Amino acid sequence: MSRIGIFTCWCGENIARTVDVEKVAKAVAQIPGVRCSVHYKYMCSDPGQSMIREKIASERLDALVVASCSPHMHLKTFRKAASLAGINPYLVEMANVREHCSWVHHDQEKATGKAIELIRMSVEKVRRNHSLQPIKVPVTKRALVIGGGVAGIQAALDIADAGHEVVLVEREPSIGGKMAGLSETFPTLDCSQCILTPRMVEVGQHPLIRLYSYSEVQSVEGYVGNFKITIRQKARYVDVDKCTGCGECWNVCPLKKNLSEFDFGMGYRRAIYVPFPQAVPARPVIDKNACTKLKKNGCGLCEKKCLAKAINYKDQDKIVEVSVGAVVVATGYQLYQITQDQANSRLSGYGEYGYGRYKDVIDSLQFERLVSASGPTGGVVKRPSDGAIPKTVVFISCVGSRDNAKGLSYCSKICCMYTAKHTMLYKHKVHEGQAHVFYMDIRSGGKNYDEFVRRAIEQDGARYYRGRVSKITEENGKLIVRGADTLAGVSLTVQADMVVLAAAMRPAKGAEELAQKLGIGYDEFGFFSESHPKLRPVETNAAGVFICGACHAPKDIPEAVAQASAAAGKVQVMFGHAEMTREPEIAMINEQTCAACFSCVHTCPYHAIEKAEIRTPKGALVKRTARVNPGLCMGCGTCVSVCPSKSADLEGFSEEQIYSMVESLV
Amino acid sequence: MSEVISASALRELMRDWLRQGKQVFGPRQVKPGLVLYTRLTDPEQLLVSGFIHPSNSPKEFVFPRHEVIYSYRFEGKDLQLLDAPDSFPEQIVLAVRPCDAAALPILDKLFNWDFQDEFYNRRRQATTVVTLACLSHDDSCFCTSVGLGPADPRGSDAMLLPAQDDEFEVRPFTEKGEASFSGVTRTSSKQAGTPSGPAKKFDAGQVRTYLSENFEGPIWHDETLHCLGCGACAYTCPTCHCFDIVDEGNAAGGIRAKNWDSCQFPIFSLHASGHNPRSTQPQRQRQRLTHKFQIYPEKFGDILCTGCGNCTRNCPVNLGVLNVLEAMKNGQPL
Amino acid sequence: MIESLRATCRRLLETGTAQVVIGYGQADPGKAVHPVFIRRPEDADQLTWNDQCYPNLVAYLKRKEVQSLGKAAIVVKGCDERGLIVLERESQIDRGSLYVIGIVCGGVGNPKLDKCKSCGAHRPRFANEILGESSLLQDGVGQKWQALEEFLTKSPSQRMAYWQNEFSRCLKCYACRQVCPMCYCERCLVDKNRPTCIDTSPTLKGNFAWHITRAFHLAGRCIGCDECTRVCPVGIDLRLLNQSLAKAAEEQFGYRAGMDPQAEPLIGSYSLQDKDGFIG
Amino acid sequence: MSVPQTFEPKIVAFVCNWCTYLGADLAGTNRLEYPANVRIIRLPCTGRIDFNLIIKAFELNADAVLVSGCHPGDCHYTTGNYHARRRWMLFRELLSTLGFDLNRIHFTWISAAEGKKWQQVITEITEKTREMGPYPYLAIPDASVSTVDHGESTA
Repeated sequence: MSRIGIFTCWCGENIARTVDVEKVAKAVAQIPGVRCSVHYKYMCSDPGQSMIREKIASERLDALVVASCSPHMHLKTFRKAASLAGINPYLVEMANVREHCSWVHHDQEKATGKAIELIRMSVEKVRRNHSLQPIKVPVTKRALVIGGGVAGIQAALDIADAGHEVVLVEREPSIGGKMAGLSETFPTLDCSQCILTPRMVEVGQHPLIRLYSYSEVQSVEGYVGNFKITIRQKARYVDVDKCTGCGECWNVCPLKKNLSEFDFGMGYRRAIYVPFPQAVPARPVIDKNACTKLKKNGCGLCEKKCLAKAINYKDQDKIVEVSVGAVVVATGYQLYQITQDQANSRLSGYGEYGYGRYKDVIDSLQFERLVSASGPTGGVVKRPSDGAIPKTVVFISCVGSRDNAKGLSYCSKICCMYTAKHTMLYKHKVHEGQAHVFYMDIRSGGKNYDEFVRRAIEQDGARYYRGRVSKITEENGKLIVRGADTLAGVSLTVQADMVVLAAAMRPAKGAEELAQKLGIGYDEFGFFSESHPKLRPVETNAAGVFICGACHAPKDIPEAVAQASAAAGKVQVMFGHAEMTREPEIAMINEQTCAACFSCVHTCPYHAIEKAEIRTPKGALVKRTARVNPGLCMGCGTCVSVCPSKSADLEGFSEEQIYSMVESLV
Repeated sequence: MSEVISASALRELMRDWLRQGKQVFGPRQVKPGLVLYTRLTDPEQLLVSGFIHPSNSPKEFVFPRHEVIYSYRFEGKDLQLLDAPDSFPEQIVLAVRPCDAAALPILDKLFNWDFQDEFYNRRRQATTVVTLACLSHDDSCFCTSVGLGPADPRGSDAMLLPAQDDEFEVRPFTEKGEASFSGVTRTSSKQAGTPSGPAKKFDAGQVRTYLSENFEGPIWHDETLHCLGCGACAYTCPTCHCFDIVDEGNAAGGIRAKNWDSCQFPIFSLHASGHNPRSTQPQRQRQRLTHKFQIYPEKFGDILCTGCGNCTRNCPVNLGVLNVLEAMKNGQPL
Repeated sequence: MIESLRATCRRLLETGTAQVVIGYGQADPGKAVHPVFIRRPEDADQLTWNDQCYPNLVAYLKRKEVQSLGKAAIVVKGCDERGLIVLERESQIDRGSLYVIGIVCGGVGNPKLDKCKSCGAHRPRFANEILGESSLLQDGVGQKWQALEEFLTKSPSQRMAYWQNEFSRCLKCYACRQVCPMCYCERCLVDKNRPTCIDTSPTLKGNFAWHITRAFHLAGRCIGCDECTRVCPVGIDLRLLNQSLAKAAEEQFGYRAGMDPQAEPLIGSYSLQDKDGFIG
Repeated sequence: MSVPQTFEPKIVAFVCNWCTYLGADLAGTNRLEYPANVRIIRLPCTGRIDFNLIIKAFELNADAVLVSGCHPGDCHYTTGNYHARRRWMLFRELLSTLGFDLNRIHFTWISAAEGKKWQQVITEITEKTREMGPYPYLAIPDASVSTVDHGESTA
């Protein structure tokens, strides 16, 4: 590049206050290869940009350096301006003379000198830039949605309604997720199933949605626009297509005493069962650990009863391969398993609450089933131990949340709200009953949320104590709850019939393994990481993989749904074009000099480099070489550092560019 | 009758030279088992016995391995050229082996036959070469096979021949040599014996014929396949003189320099197209041998080899000019 | 022992197991030992074995001229064999098509080289065939890093002065690179311009850049054959640099190049446990 | 060593685009003042920062070099900084054996949120380096490396 234009910005006073912009513009004009050097109040403004375009034309510039703010702020802006004037956008570099200079230095002479050097560096770099064309990747217009809870359902339906095929994978026998088990939802107290089940049916019937229930994602290959997904369909022992869901089979199954997963152990199911009446698909599954036929070749009643001949005891796991262009992850959450999770060193606490030891100490999801009209007790609040109606119920919030010592540092966000809801639902069912709540803070931000909590306290008379419970013991059928009311400054003991623990929200089991398969990031707790907390909240670091719902962080239904639609929207943007374009600033291999040690193949975080062979037309092997897959490369440049012969290089940050920048610092 | 100088007087003379600001070079024990021609800053550093041949050659005192030929600096948009220094202090290279000294007249021709290399010539003019005749030799030595010998005067301004009682007979051959030792020697009745060199190992004429007839002969592949392609032979050879021109610089300016190069490096003959006319190591070895014993003699008259044996001594895999020449003689591979 | 070596060589060539046997040869007992490439059974008698067999012949496997001779058999000492393992890990050799004649080695040199005193691999482990059972040298205890540890008693500025001294002698003849079995790049970084990462000039600057690069490119790869040090015509003790990295690899990562064929390359892999106390 | 009154250390910082560069941006946004001696070279990831670059910076008379990127676990490219960390662990050993002044080369993790840390790090490095004076990485300037002047080996 020999006709470089330099455009130095005042940024109003922001730069000009400490950097002598005119002096800078004059000085850098002297750099060899610089054709023109001008300055202006606001380069990013319309007049500023049109000034750039005019100069490009009048001076026949072939590369630009804009000395203004951080490239993170305006590089895209100026690249666009350049391309409008017919210059390849990748022939534009910025010198950050604001964030890295004028804003952090007060000595005008030094700041001005530094600005000149920063610009010289950028000039030396841009001199060696290459014109680059965005990389086009063909897109398979089919999406994979992992998880059939409310978020997954929302995302699947949005994408399908936009006219794109969706493959929905759900681990459980039915979609619906946690929400299907909830009684009523805050702050409106409308019945959860009444809202959700129609959506579930829509999914089941949608011509563009292929549902794989009782299935898991086994492996993920390929890259954005072109993923190859392997799905394992777990053996169901029931042919979903033949089965009519008539129910004969489970009605005759003699094994009645299997704890129901759907009821969180509060109720029972048969060995062959549908998790709940409104299940989608409304098809049973056989629990191979319970069924006597599968265990010791006994029984076999269900097969005899089945007119559709849908029962198949020889059923095996099936492997299905699908190719998709995008993935939406909506794997949701699980509750902090108060007894089981103690194995995990970080989660050491809460033995003192006697969960698992005292039958009548239950967690919040179990309580949801207890108050649910479709629950094991038909919506009558009976305590597990003796089926008596509890007259006093203690609700403890923040069990595991906001507790660095024994639990998890974060706030599970929804517990305050559902605990308030629980006290109300309880009161509505047991009018003479009294609800007591031990809380740390009440976090009720959200539309009509605080009003809702106030209602629980003021109308439904829940007693709220700001304080922790230190111990729960059992004395002749009563649970003695010892705690503190820090506002009253007294210690406090409640004799309760039942205790409900608002346990923390944690990522679903296997979240980290899935993240590794997908190559997306996750935090110390296993929640998936978005690629930018503000601006890219549903994207991940793996192009084409989006996240929504509680797998990202604790959140309530409206948020999960909103995020799901956002993810679906992102997928639709991708599917809006036959090809998607990717940043061309990626790695390249000089295949002539590559020694084929494949260190880069080893190191690449994205498995974007493959072993390749160069052969003559006749097929004789000339040499082996590493080769970059432009669809996968994210441009980190780690390959460049590990390449001993520097046959690997990175567009946009090439060896020549970087060395010349260093060499300009003499 | 002869002129002699005692070892102590010689060191005294060195001291004078150093005092006069002359640069003095000579063999020196750099570390156990390693003798190199180096710059000497103290007469005690001079080594005059107990070694056959230093691992390097004195050519670099007139033909440095790295020599800046000019530098440049950016002044704004224009470029300022700066000449490299081309005047050099007077220097005396002491106790040089006759084989190494004999290489200098050979190099003189190379650096002056078409273009006159001022850097070389000025250094050469500033240099006085005082050789030290060889009393012993090793298997690698073959000066006698290329028409030289342990006390051959070629390239010497003066020669020291070890005599009895820690004395050296001084034989000046040029005015420079005369001047260097005038007034510091004493006349002695003793005469240093003429040392005997290694037995003749091959006939240079036959070698030349062989080369002209065996360009495609099997000997190259058979004898030189184990050459690793390093430059240890060329860089310690007193006559090898290939160089490369490199530019090294940055945004402020830079230099253009002349660096040693070796025909044994694969990239020595690599074309920009990627084609390499000498693509295998045997071909590069053939080039080296042919250049030394056929091409150079045909062009300049001299064999481009003085039999110092450094190529054999310094070869990582015991390959040297001599092994190949001997293989030619008895016509069959080792 | 030499006879069985020659017999093996004959057998391999006659049966066509190999088209060339890379070994050590000697014109006659007095003469110097050098690498030979035996292609005809009748030449097998050129092969020899003694304590002058210094070169690591593995270095020849990377050479096109040698590759063009066809299927190879190679004579290796236990230490040389470590080179084969690294090269295989770096997909430079196809171990399947290579016949390895391992020689149990009592150490080379007279007196024995330092590396032999703490070798730990006198007996090849993965060779197709193992010859000789020379009385094994006892591995010297604690001798392994002796040279390095002595050197490290110097102060940093003394060390810098030492290396400036040493590198000022470097001719850039690249014997260290050419003799190294691990240096197989077709275009060495030092020969790359645009940009010039390493000045080619044999100036102190260029020499430092070269030797730092050479040593670091061997991090986790150097098998300690010390050939670079043996062949340096101006006696630069490159072993110290290689050892400082080998020692770090062993002490910080429990890693020894070329010992475990399954081991992940040291550079190119990572562990969450890697210590970063030095990172602020 | 005599330090000229006007000595202003030259500090070259190789930083990753996603954490430290943004951290430096944040320092700017928050107007956190620090010495003007640092020159930032932006690379996508610490994984891209090669030891040859560090040497080159010293060759060009950098008085100190800073290499900085995302904290472990935060890498924008998931593992680039882990690879970098391992390389640095080994590279420091080599530099130490060569007698490099390890007070001249600094490694830090600075996140996009740590503008304050950037300010502190740069201030500390600048002041420390100012005290130490210039760093002629090769005390013998090239010109005087007479190829014919072989010093006595101290080995």
